[in-house]
Amino acid sequence: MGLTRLLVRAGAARPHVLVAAVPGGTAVRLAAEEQLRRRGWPAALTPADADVLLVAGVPAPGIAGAVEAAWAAVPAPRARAQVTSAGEVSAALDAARAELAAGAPQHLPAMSGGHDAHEVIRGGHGGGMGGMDMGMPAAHGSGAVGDGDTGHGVHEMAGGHDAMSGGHEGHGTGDTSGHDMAGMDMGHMDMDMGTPAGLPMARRGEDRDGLTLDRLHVPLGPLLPDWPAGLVIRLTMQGDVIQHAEAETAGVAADTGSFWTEPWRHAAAGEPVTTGAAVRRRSAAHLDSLARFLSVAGWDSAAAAARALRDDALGSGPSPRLGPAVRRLARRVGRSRVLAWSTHGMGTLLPGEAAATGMSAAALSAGGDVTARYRRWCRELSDVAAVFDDASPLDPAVLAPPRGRPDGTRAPSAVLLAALPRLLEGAEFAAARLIVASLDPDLDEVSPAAGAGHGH
Amino acid sequence: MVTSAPLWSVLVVPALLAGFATVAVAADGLLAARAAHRRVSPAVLAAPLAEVPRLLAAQRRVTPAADTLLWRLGLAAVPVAGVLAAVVIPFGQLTASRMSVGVVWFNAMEVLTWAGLWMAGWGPNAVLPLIGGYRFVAQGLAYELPLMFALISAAAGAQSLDVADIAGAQGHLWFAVWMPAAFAVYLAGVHAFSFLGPFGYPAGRDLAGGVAAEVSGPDRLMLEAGRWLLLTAGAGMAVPLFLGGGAGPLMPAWAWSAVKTLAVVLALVWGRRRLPVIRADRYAELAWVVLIPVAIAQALAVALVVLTTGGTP
Amino acid sequence: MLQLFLLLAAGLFSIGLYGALSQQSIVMIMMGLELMLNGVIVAAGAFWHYLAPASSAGQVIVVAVVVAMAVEMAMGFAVVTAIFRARDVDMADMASDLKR
Amino acid sequence: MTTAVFWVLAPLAAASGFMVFRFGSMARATIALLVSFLASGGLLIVLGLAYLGTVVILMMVMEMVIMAVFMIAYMMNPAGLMPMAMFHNKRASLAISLTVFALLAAGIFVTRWPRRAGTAPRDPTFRLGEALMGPQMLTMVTLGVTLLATMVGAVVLATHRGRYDRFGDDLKRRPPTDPARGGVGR
Repeated sequence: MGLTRLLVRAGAARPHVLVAAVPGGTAVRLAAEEQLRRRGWPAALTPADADVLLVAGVPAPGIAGAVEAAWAAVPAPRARAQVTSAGEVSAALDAARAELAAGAPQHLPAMSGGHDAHEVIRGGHGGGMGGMDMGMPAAHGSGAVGDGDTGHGVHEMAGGHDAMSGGHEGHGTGDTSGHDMAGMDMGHMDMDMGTPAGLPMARRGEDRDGLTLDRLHVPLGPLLPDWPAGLVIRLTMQGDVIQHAEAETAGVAADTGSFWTEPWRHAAAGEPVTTGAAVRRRSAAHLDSLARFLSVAGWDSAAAAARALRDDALGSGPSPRLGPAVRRLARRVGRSRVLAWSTHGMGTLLPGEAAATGMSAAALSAGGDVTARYRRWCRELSDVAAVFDDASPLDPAVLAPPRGRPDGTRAPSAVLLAALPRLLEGAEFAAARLIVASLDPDLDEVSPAAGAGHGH
Repeated sequence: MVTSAPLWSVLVVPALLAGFATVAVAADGLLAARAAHRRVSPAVLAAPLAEVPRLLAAQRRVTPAADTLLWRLGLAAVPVAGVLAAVVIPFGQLTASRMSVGVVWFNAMEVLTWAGLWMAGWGPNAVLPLIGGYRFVAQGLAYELPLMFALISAAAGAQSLDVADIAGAQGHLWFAVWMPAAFAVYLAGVHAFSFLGPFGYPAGRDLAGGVAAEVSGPDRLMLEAGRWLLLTAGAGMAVPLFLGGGAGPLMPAWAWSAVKTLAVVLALVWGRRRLPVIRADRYAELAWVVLIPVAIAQALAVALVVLTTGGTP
Repeated sequence: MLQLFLLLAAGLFSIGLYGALSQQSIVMIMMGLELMLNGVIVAAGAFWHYLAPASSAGQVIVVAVVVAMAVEMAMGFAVVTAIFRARDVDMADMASDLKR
Repeated sequence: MTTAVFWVLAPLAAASGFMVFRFGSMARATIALLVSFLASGGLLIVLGLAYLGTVVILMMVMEMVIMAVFMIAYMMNPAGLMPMAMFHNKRASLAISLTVFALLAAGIFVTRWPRRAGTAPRDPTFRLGEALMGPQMLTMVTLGVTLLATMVGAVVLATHRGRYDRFGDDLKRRPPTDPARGGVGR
């Protein structure tokens, strides 16, 4: 026992933190990411890799289930922190580390009402936990598909969705990617139709290779790393090719207002806002989008540099070195041949097509393929890198918010969200992640009613 | 003359490999800190080592309807493959096991990761690891053949499959110098079979860690350590294959082996941060249409040189 | 010792034969065939070592068998893919009209 | 040494070979077959055929992983999560294979095996290469052509898209319509 305590204490020196960003929590997320960077604590990608779950923002009912599911999947020893304002992040991280090092008794995660489906799994799979008394009753319930699976906490589709209940689409289909039995002659087979371990079997459908393979129903989000907070995309996949996609929002509170468009809102309300402040905010937004995109593209060092510059841009005080550094990064990323080669021709949004479907300004600026979109961020970063400390008052007619001006009553992110599903269909999983990251809708701009988009 | 060390030296191999891997991880942490604009201090170098107690103390992940047997088997196969591959690498004048077909053995052990990662992806019964496991198979189909031809080039240059003979055949000219294409393909292959850097596709961030997405505790330690052991084994093998083995002036052979291995390890660690991930869907065509012909041409050139001159050019 | 190796080879061959005869799925039948060839490999190696090490015939047999396995698998999966795409079956019984 | 290794690897090879047809999960069945091959590869190495043994290991790992991919794509119930068995004429197969085994075993023990002729060469790998490039050249050529024919034939059988699907009826469409782009801009 003494050895375990020693290991726990040594391991707590540098805990891995999973930042669960919920809608409205952008400022907290940014503060948390900055703190982690400065402390050198790794950001966990999945609950399985985390020691600390840091919930950035107040989870609305629509996303609370996902957060609970992620927490249930964090292996002990673990600590949880709920942070609602950027200033509290540092103290919360310290407290979490102290809790880890002390090896405090693990509190059990509350089972929320929507998780009854897990009981089925436990019934069928109880033996699997034999001998492992770790205080994680639902450990195998939901986090099994990383954060992706935690989407089910948001939409319990009991019975209504393709004969698959929400939570287990990931598991059931992930493993049983063989055939569905329906419609096959099996008179001479000795078998017992049932649902293995309480999980539904996959169903088949047409696919691009003419092989009618199984369809998997995979919810992506809302808590994936480098993923827009609150976005849920329900995928129907065959292999890793997406056949159908539906975008939804989870836990988006009514009109909290986006962190990224704050200077423009203040200016519209008549408060004094300098051009420099707005430029910094917009550049930080682009750097944040770029960092997430580069992370998804697997270019960790460039992503880390973009995050560091983003934190600098959000800081206060004059910063003569920031402009050149931003320009250098933009040039390095924009000119990378390998990155352009690997994203070329992906998720192409034709300007004409965009206009025909009633999207104007915002969609036009998001036109082209993935390469064109990240290069546009790089270009816009370079263009304004000289005026970070401009003290003249902001003129919204000259400087647009990061994701463009509202298109009538629709926020630019709503337009991006509506364009998403169509771009995803036919893409492979990796391409889909890149497409989402290259559009990077900010759901805080989107009011819940106008959120969803469908594609066929 | 390289000789087989006594049997106990098989125990030294993992220790030596782990030592070099630790240096690699520390160097990687250093570069990561620099990329994140963080001050570099001794603590940064030691930080990756804190992962060991952290992971040893953490709980193991259990998922519903998992194939636990294959899952654990696959995770264990990764470090085991690294150590077994390293058994035939001569270090200075000694090698743990001098096999007459050392090059083929190295290749076979490195290929064990195919089975290992596929099982590690299949086991947890979850979507993201499953995609990760399949990604490694796709990547393997792309990188493996060019890598084999690179190994064949070195073996053909020395007219032997014995690693020590290959090192000895580079008396006055390193193979890296007159087989540059094979050397480059080999180094890319090392990144690929240790699924790090530009070939980190199976464990990509877009999959939230891919094959590692559901792995925690000691299992995760095995998987993470395994990748770095594989990288180190690949770097160690590059020394006798392409860089003249332990040959060098002034210092003893073991010191030259250590210096060269360290140099290759650091070059690989540095190189892994230079590029974004190269997805298998793009890389496969590049590998089959460009790299395999290049690697075959390299092997052919080596064969012609050996036929006409009877050795190095 | 030769007899023991040959006994193992016979065992592997028979298990493979049982699988190839009793399984319904084409891919499982292929696994049975592979197992039979595995027995042949073991037997060829044992013959080489215990009877005629000076000759290289035993080794050449192993090479030929390994190639045969690769060919069998490649063609097998190509056929399964083609049948599966055309008629959506992977069962030997269901493809029995191929006999005609 | 040989005896000790034999008694470890031989039961492993036979048992895992048997488990291939006992496991419900296709993944496990394939891996069991792989274990059987790894054990035979080990036995070959012990018999002095280091090259062939290692090649068997190398090839079978790759082949079995690819096999697993196809098994899972085309089999129903690949994870074996539902109890089912897919046999036909089980009894007859069992009888036939047991008879074959009995005959083979009888033959093995009845035959008077000749004495060992000659000694093993110092480097069997080298001798194999010499044989394949010399007296057995015809074998090598045949195997090579067979492999080439297999590659072409297997691709033709397995693909359902020809060049007219890719390049259009006049074969002039550039770039071709493919479901996914490749890496060299074609």
